[in-house]
Amino acid sequence: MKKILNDPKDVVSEMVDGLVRAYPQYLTQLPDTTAMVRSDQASMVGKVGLVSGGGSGHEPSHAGFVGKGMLSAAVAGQVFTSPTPDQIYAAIKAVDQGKGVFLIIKNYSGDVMNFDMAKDMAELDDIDVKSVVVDDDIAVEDSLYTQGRRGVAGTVLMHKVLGAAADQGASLDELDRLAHAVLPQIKTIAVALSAATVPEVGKPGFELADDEIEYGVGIHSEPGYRREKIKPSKALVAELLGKLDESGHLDSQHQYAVLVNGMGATPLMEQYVFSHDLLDALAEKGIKPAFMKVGNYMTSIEMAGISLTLFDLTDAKWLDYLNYPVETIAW
Amino acid sequence: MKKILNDPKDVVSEMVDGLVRAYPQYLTQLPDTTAMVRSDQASMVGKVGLVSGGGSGHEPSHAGFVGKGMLSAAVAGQVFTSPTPDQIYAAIKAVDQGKGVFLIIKNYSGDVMNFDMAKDMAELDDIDVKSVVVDDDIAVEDSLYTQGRRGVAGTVLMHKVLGAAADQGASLDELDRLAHAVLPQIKTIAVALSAATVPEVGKPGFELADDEIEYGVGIHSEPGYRREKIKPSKALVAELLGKLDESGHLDSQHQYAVLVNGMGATPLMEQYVFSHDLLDALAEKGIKPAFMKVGNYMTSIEMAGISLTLFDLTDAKWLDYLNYPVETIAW
Amino acid sequence: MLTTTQTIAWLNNFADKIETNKAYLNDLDTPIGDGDHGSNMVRGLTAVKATLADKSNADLTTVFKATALALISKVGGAAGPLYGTAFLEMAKASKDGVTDLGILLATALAGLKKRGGAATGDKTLVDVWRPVLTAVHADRLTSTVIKTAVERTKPMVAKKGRASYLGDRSIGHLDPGAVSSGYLFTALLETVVQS
Amino acid sequence: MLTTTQTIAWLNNFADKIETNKAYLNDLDTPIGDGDHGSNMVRGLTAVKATLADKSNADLTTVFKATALALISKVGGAAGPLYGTAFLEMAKASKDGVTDLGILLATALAGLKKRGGAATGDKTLVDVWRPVLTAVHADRLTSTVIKTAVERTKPMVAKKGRASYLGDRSIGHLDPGAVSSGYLFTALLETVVQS
Ligand SMILES: Nc1ncnc2c1ncn2[C@@H]1O[C@H](COP(=O)(O)OP(=O)(O)O)[C@@H](O)[C@H]1O
Ligand SMILES: Nc1ncnc2c1ncn2[C@@H]1O[C@H](COP(=O)(O)OP(=O)(O)O)[C@@H](O)[C@H]1O
Ligand SMILES: [Mg+2]
Ligand SMILES: [Mg+2]
Ligand SMILES: [Mg+2]
Ligand SMILES: [Mg+2]
Repeated sequence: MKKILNDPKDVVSEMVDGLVRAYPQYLTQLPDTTAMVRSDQASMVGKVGLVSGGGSGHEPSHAGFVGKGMLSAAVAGQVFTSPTPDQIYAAIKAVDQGKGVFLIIKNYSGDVMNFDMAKDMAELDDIDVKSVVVDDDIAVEDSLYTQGRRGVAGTVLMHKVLGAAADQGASLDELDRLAHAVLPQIKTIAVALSAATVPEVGKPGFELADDEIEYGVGIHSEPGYRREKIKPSKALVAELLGKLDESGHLDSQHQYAVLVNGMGATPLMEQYVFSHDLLDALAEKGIKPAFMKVGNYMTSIEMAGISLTLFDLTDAKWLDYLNYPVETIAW
Repeated sequence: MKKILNDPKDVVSEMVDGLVRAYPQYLTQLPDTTAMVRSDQASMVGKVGLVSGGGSGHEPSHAGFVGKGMLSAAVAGQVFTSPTPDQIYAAIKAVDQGKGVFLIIKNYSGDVMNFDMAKDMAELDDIDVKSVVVDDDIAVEDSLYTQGRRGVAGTVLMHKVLGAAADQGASLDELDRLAHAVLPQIKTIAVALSAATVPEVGKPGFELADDEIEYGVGIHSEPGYRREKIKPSKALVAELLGKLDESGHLDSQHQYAVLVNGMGATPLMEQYVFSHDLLDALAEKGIKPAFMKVGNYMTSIEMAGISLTLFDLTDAKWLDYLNYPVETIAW
Repeated sequence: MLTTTQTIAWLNNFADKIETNKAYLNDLDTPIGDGDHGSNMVRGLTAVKATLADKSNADLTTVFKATALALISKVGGAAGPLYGTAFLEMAKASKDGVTDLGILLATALAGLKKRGGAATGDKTLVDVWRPVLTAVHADRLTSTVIKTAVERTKPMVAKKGRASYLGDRSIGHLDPGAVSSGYLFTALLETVVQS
Repeated sequence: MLTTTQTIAWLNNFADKIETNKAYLNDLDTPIGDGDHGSNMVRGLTAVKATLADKSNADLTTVFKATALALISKVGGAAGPLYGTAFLEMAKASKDGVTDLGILLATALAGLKKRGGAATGDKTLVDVWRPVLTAVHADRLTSTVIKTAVERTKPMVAKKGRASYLGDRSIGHLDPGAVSSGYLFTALLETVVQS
């Protein structure tokens, strides 16, 4: 493991410290926590608070999306480990303006349970709390009997849509309805070229040979659905787009938002080449994205790879939400 | 070499195509070139054009900084290879509004010569062209007899300052004076953990052992001034800041802008930890940055490492320029 | 009747076992999880040890509650709320006057199942808690009971937690949470049941 | 007197040598540059070959100019403007009626030095052009002259181009641009001087 770090145990506290001190105009750290709330207090007055978070290692998620028009607070857990309820609770309390607080949770046992406990704690203070559990990763088949799908890069689009609506004064119930309408329309699938190394673990979550890739990996090095020899970008696009098409027919009559997301170590050069092939493949299906973003938004430390998110804009207002101006570090 | 690409020969044309199609609101590609001009034509009217560029492989530089308030156009060369005069000339012609065009060049033989040839060509069309050659990398000692210092991440700050001034109506001569006043105040130094692989070359520019780092490398895998065992982030900060201090005394009475720049494969996690140590070290010298940014701005494909830029804000207006709002993909 | 002294000895012993096996638990969590179960648990148990240092004169409820809060606020991930809830439930029960180990553990298990939604056979720590509880009720907790329960998670297909993403490929691996619960009950055996 | 036919043969031969040695030139450019000199030159010479395909009836000026424009627009980097300027200067001179090889090369070298600012001994292609020019003027160009000139760049400290960032560490490496210019003049020898 070769990383720019001090003691691996301190990575999260040092990272949060560096982040909030570099960007005091956006973020304020709650004392004795790794919860970061929006510095622009005025922009939150009279509005529903939006809290997201999860394990660290996904930077710029989630603190990079805190700011006017997007999240009110983000809570950073240990690396690849959900934050604890006390920290989430502190964030909820800090952003509540009497209009309630909405939580954006990714579908992992840990995240769901910790956010649920925080919700229980906040409700004892008479703070209204609702939430959505994002589960956009179609690599894992959904089933009533299992944990279900994982929440991955599509979460960033959920932040954006809800952030715009909250900023425009949506109520807690309206946000809840919006979130659950948006939820099934966001789908993501990834391909990895190498795994991430958690600093405290010191070695990669899995090993891929010099010429191997794996489809369907999660953002914590969760294994995917197939391993094979590396292929040209065009073929990777075909595989990932094929999976998305299977999971919900792509329709040239629909409007789509597209997120091409770098997993950490993959340079923009490759992400743009992938986007070129993607746009060609979509064009063949008669689809031209109504909205597109390319870059590192939901990373997995220094994993190499790309995830592809398609968001079916079944409500025209959602496109406005995506284009709504924000003031954040990373959107 | 494991990369998401098709034929390495096509990487630049495919990358540029993916980029401009993903972001049509920002970028328009000039036909048969890899020059990208600002889509928002109206924002350029009556103003001096600002053209930057260089070899590809530094994404989001330079096209990521094209947009209202920043660059008018960016020209992408082959990977790590200056663009050719005809392409630069095409960009100059496309952005000229009768007020002249200012070129931001990084100090490499190739870039300087190709931009000079383009300038010659534009001057035959009676377009006024002036330029600045950015040479912020203090790893290389300056001397009358050599090429001098390289231009690296500090170039992004030069784009920002000149972009803000141009947007506010500065004349070509004013921009020229501003650029040359800013130039000596921007200083950068880097540390690498691994080298970049140029797709057409297929292997890294240099090899570092699993526990080795190199100080002072350039953005094209140019070798640095010392190789040694990896050290904690705190020690890396001490080394780099020490070099910057040597090259121009850091003064607690001055205002500084700071850019912590990821070289490509180094995750934000490490960049934030580095920032934490940096802010501590600066605080010990009585310095609190007036402006700071952390992220991948001037990369070297998938090189791992960080560069540190300090910009001595000897004129208070420069801070306003840095904070001036822009509409770009990557600032 | 469970006493404060016993409980503190139990938890300190548990903490030692977790510390000793940190790397092993991380390793177990690598093929079917995210490789952090050992690190997570160590973080929590270090805090538990610290908070218990001055609790030798406290009542059982205080001990359980302090343990729960330390776990909840330090472990994170899935294990934090699960172990935390278990001890929080025991704190609540002891506050209501319960001191019987069997009843305490039964309350804990109920809370744990509610929190995580896991049933028996889902390849989670529930698969250790369930048989251990039965043995405690029958006054027959032995290290064999614990080991067998832990081992039985190996052939199971995970239905909850990160391992569930693997489907059938989770077969053939011990569940890390089951192993850490194994240490919890081995510690119980060494400090409470056998004494 | 240099003819169109000779010049096209010269440049095609040069293109072949560059193609054959692409990897070698990249390798030379790796320790003291950025590893692309071979790729850059191949891109340019492929374009030169293509543009010369229909120039057999053109005049010398047209041949030089087409070569210059192909090099300028395709090579990029440092080599593009340098080689491009050299051929552009030869185009200008031939337009003024010059057909003498020695004078043409002298004009080219002057342009090349002006463009890049390199002096003799700076470890650039100038260090091959200079002695070759002297030999051409004395009617004594041999492969030994070329090889010696190329080899002499090895002990030099680079003062221009990327290799200059290395200072003393550039010692012991051939200059890639000197090597590619070596091919240019070997091709000249094979097609023009010896014929
Ligand atoms: N829903 C659940 N119900 C019961 N136990 C669970 C559940 N999800 C996970 N677990 C347990 O938690 C363990 C993993 O804990 P840990 O690695 O610390 O958390 P995380 O999975 O968040 O990294 C699993 O081995 C399993 O025993
Ligand atoms: N200023 C200069 N004057 C003369 N020759 C130069 C100069 N700079 C570079 N060169 C030549 O160019 C060669 C490198 O060309 P190339 O690798 O294609 O360009 P780049 O350095 O831009 O990657 C060097 O080996 C050297 O001979
Ligand atoms: Mg975890
Ligand atoms: Mg080059
Ligand atoms: Mg785990
Ligand atoms: Mg080169």
